[in-house]
Amino acid sequence: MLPPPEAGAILPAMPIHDLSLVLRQLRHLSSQQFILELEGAEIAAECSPGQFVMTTVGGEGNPLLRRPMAIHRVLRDENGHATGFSLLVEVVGRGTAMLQQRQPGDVLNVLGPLGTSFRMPEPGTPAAEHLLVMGGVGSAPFPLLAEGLLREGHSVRAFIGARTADLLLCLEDYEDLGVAVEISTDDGTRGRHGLVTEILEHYLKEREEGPAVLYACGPLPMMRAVDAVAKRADLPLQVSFEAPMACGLGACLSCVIKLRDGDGWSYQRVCQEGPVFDSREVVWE
Amino acid sequence: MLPPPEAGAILPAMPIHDLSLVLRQLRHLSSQQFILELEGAEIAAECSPGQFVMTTVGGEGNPLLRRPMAIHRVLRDENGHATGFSLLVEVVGRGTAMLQQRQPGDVLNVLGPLGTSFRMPEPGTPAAEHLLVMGGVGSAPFPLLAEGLLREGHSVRAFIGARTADLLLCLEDYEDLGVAVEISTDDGTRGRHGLVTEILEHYLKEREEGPAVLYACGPLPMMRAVDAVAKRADLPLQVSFEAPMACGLGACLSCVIKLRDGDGWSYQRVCQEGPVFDSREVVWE
Amino acid sequence: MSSMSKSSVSLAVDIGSVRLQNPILVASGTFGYGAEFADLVDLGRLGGIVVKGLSLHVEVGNNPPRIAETTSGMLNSIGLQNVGVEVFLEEKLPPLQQQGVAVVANIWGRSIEEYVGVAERLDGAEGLAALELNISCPNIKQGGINFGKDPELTEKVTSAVKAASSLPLWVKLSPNVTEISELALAAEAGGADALSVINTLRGMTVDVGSRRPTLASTFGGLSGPAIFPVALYMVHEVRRVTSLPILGIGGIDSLDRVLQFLIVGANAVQVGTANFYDPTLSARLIDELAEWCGDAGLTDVTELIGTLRET
Amino acid sequence: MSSMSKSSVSLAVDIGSVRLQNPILVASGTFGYGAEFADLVDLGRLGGIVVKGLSLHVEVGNNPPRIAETTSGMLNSIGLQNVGVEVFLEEKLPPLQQQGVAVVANIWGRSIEEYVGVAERLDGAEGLAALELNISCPNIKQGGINFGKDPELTEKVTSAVKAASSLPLWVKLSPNVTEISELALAAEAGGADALSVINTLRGMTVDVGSRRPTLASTFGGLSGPAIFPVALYMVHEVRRVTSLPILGIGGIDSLDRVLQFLIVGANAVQVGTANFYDPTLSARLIDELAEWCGDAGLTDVTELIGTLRET
Ligand SMILES: Cc1cc2nc3c(=O)[nH]c(=O)nc-3n(C[C@H](O)[C@H](O)[C@H](O)COP(=O)(O)OP(=O)(O)OC[C@H]3O[C@@H](n4cnc5c(N)ncnc54)[C@H](O)[C@@H]3O)c2cc1C
Ligand SMILES: Cc1cc2nc3c(=O)[nH]c(=O)nc-3n(C[C@H](O)[C@H](O)[C@H](O)COP(=O)(O)OP(=O)(O)OC[C@H]3O[C@@H](n4cnc5c(N)ncnc54)[C@H](O)[C@@H]3O)c2cc1C
Ligand SMILES: Cc1cc2nc3c(=O)[nH]c(=O)nc-3n(C[C@H](O)[C@H](O)[C@H](O)COP(=O)(O)O)c2cc1C
Ligand SMILES: Cc1cc2nc3c(=O)[nH]c(=O)nc-3n(C[C@H](O)[C@H](O)[C@H](O)COP(=O)(O)O)c2cc1C
Ligand code: FES
Ligand code: FES
Repeated sequence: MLPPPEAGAILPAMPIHDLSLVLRQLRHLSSQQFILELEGAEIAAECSPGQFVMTTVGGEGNPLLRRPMAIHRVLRDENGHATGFSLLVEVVGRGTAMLQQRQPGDVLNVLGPLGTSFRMPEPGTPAAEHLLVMGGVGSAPFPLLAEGLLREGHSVRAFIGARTADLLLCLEDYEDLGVAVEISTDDGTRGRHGLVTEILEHYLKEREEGPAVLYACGPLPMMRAVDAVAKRADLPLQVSFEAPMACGLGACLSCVIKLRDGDGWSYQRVCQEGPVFDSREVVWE
Repeated sequence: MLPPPEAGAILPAMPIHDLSLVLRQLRHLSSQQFILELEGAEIAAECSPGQFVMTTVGGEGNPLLRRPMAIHRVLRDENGHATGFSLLVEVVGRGTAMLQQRQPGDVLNVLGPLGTSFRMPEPGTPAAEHLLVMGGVGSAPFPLLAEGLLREGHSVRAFIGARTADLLLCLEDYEDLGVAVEISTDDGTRGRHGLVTEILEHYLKEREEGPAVLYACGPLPMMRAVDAVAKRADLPLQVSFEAPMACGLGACLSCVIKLRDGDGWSYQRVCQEGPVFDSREVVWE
Repeated sequence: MSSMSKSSVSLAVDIGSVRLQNPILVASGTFGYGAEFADLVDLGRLGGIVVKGLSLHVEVGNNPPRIAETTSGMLNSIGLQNVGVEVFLEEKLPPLQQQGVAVVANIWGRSIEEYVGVAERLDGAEGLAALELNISCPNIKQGGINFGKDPELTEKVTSAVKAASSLPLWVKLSPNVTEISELALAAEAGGADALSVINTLRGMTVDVGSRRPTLASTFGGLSGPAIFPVALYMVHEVRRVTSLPILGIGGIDSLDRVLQFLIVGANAVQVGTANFYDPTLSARLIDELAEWCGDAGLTDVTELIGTLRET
Repeated sequence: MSSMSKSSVSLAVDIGSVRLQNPILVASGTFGYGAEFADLVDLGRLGGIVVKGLSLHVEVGNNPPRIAETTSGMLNSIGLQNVGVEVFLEEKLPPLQQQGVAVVANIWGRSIEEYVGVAERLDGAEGLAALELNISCPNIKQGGINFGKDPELTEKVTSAVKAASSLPLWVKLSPNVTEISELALAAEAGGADALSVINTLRGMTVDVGSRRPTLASTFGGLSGPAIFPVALYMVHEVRRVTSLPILGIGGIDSLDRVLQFLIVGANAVQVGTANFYDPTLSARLIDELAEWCGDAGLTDVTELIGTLRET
């Protein structure tokens, strides 16, 4: 079992870099989803699963602010050295639409690695099943987490939800890694017809006894539902949050969510105390 | 001789188009000067020498305003049909620097043709020598004028000034057209060491008697000096002006210069009553 | 997608007694006298054209340079150059009348008498839908205080013009004030039939090379996309205190911003600076608005006005 | 090109009795308590750090969403969330003191008593260079009137804080007023040692999909490059009426804008919103300023201040 993280505890973080990074490749996954592969060995070598970057999207100061994006995978050369990293992006507005227009060779200004990471089991912790639950582009941080968990010898299973089969993300990543995958789609075009929480609950009922750890990232209603499942099953859950961000550095206080604080609550920063939180610390409203 | 144009007279203009035009080619002439070749048959077919366009420079509404650029040449296919036109641009600030970064295939929004044109001699006017005097990027509108004058059987001579030999513009154009060229550079690296007005004056002294018409475009001090020369030689002069412009359409009243008006003067729009003015109408201050 | 065809959506709005065929107008000083855009825009389709500010006599205007570009905006200090009300009536108005578009005469003066003079001269002119009072002008009779900054002066000039003309009177408020709602109420007390919100924000820039103001007249009015959030806020403030029709103005560059103005409570909008860099925008907005309303299941654009959900 | 090496240019400026090693500070609320930028910026090189606005007690702040992007700007309604003056003194100030950078404590309150309370608590704190009074706050004891909109309240809160603290007092003016010069004079009358010009412009935006304000608290403060021309104008206005030192704030995104502020008469500047999207800008500006001065043949940056050529 994970030791319960202190609310607001900041892990001893690697230094933050502000780099001009060359875009190596842009791969379109669907009309709305794509993967950006960036240079940036420093960020790649020092980041941990769950961390994010703030990136410009192109366009001469318009939009003004950088966009937060989870680190999706670390890119390595033949010798296994980290040489860059990828982002998995869904177009939801102007900035992400501009990112989609970038060309290999374009330069993005990238700040990172930022925020807290998923807390990995302490070395020597008894083996547990690690269940990654993701909806939509919430999939982005999980391949890196799966890789880390597998490297430490843990068993990993991914629960992936999407609106429709074409929008299912990261299937290739999990195939590469040899991670078992459970799928649901809202329209039944692939896997179970329904919500990702339903396949999760179903799995939890059927599985053998034994320790398990949950991780979730996706739309708020989905994360709320996973929290309820985790509480019913009395399993620890780490959730990765999103919020509008101006700085990503903890300075502007724009990205807050409510966390338990003593008998009450306080606003804590998703970019600094998060984006990964212990679900029991979150005030789910 | 040209009939003296009425002050503020607007020639019966061709309709103005607002077009999204594909950039065919960008040719760098020096580190600071380049030629843009654009699609745009409508504008190419209907424009007259001296007219200009207002063009976006790329960059998602930043800068906000379009930039005025003289039409440099009309591009024609094998059959002589106008298929596009070129602009001759010098980098002086942010917008022109952004234009310099454009790539073939990029799209610019272009409004035109705009403004008054150089007034061509009435058909049947006795032959005169047409002397085109240009400094720096003020060269831009003259190849089109030279072409028009030659087509009507007039004799044309170009007086070209620049800071240094590398920045001399349009020499190729005049070679193609078979126009005689007189050159001056501020640093003496080519042609006469000195100002373009000096070679003009020298030429006017040496030439045989007979009608001549002057045209000038360039920095204000140069145009003022050409005006003085024209007045001394009692020759008609048409000048093409520049001014900061927001609309290019005559609506914003930002681009005014002082023109004689009765006994006094009034502000007239460079984009509408100009950019080409009879130098005798201009209040030179 | 769309259940409603755009032609079945009614875009007409009433600004007091003035019915406009749609809520997309063009703002004073940014569309000349209309003719300048005739090649590009079917003038007869616009909700209305507010012409460049008119004064009693020809006005020469400020020295150039008169504009400076700023980030997502521009400064202007045209100095209200215009042909004067006589030339307007003789030369500029007749071609517009033929287009059948609602023409609004923006007027200004340096004293209440001058305002009244223009208004009287325009009274009864055929084809004028309304007067719009530009009160962002210094009153030379009262130490140069800006009419639009002082509630008392605002009320006075409004009621004087109201008395001098039978045309509906729109008063255009300046944003350079502590409480725009006070000025709105003053204009209402003076008899305004509608409020145009906002005129430009005061600003300046400097040319570092010469260490001179970029504008010959040092200061200018800031307009363009940069000022939109301020304009929207001011429309909201004015809507809180009055039920007069409001014309939302400031930084419109897209349908989204038109919709924001209407939702906050503007009854119509005026497109300004965008006419310079995107001259066909106003016409496109009319189509886009009809389509959006259709897609949203509205049969009448007025169903949208003032529907802001606040908690 | 450069006749002067940049190291021979003096960048130091005096803000009253406070000597700053250079005129590039970072603005309150945009740089946290400094530590947030320690990986990216050598804090010890900055002209000064103005920390996030401090209140007597911990402040929870407004509901999210707290920011909205606008064209070349952003709206914020953080609601002045902060750790409170005690935690600041215990946890946030000590690491900054070690950096040897001038720390300015931005303070606010909901009543004059609260302002005085914070000021007293900070009095004598080691490593504080000055207090900066954020007066863009509603006075709950006086019907919610904003301190910064009323000259009388501005003077009162200034003189009360001045009496309560031995630290130099900078008063930060709100731009949402009819005549900023009146507020500047009121702050001067209250004993201000310097004026920070400007805080954010009031604005709002609407999410058309939900028809709700984008910000949970409806309104917010507009900042960023969009507001620069307004800020520069206001510095010019304030400089006309007072010889107090001025800190120019608003829309700085480049050296050119720093120079414009100094030329118009600001003695130093504060970089705000740009810290969010270009976190190393402040440090780069120091180098660029030194280089520019060298190239321009200046040995001292103060030779530039207030050198606007007006005609
Ligand atoms: C820590 C973190 C990691 C993220 N990782 C990824 C990722 O790996 N891949 C990915 O595609 N997206 C990710 N996001 C979300 C991404 O940042 C937003 O989708 C993006 O900023 C939207 O920019 P836009 O200009 O396209 O949309 P806008 O035009 O700015 O807004 C469009 C819509 O998206 C909403 N929105 C804007 N910003 C955010 C935000 N930060 N979080 C949630 N909703 C927002 C707006 O409210 C609006 O409804 C992450 C967000 C955070 C905070
Ligand atoms: C009718 C007309 C025809 C023109 N034709 C050409 C042409 O064929 N080729 C060409 O290279 N340039 C031409 N110009 C000038 C060109 O429009 C400007 O150089 C350009 O707009 C500058 O944009 P920028 O963003 O690079 O400079 P900015 O950053 O906007 O300004 C840089 C400097 O240029 C000055 N400037 C800006 N706009 C103008 C302007 N419109 N006229 C004069 N100075 C200005 C500014 O005051 C400033 O000092 C023409 C201008 C006009 C009015
Ligand atoms: C160049 C220019 C000239 C203007 N002239 C006038 C005018 O004569 N009378 C007036 O009331 N407003 C005038 N305005 C203000 C506009 O009508 C409008 O209120 C303002 O520009 C804000 O809208 P925008 O941001 O869409 O431009 C002018 C604006 C500009 C940019
Ligand atoms: C997110 C945010 C928080 C701010 N918090 C404060 C504050 O606590 N106290 C204050 O006086 N000003 C605050 N400001 C205003 C800035 O200090 C500055 O005056 C304003 O943003 C204008 O400068 P800019 O355009 O460079 O950002 C804040 C601004 C932003 C954007
Ligand atoms: S994004 Fe600025 S504090 Fe989190
Ligand atoms: S540029 Fe607008 S009137 Fe000439």
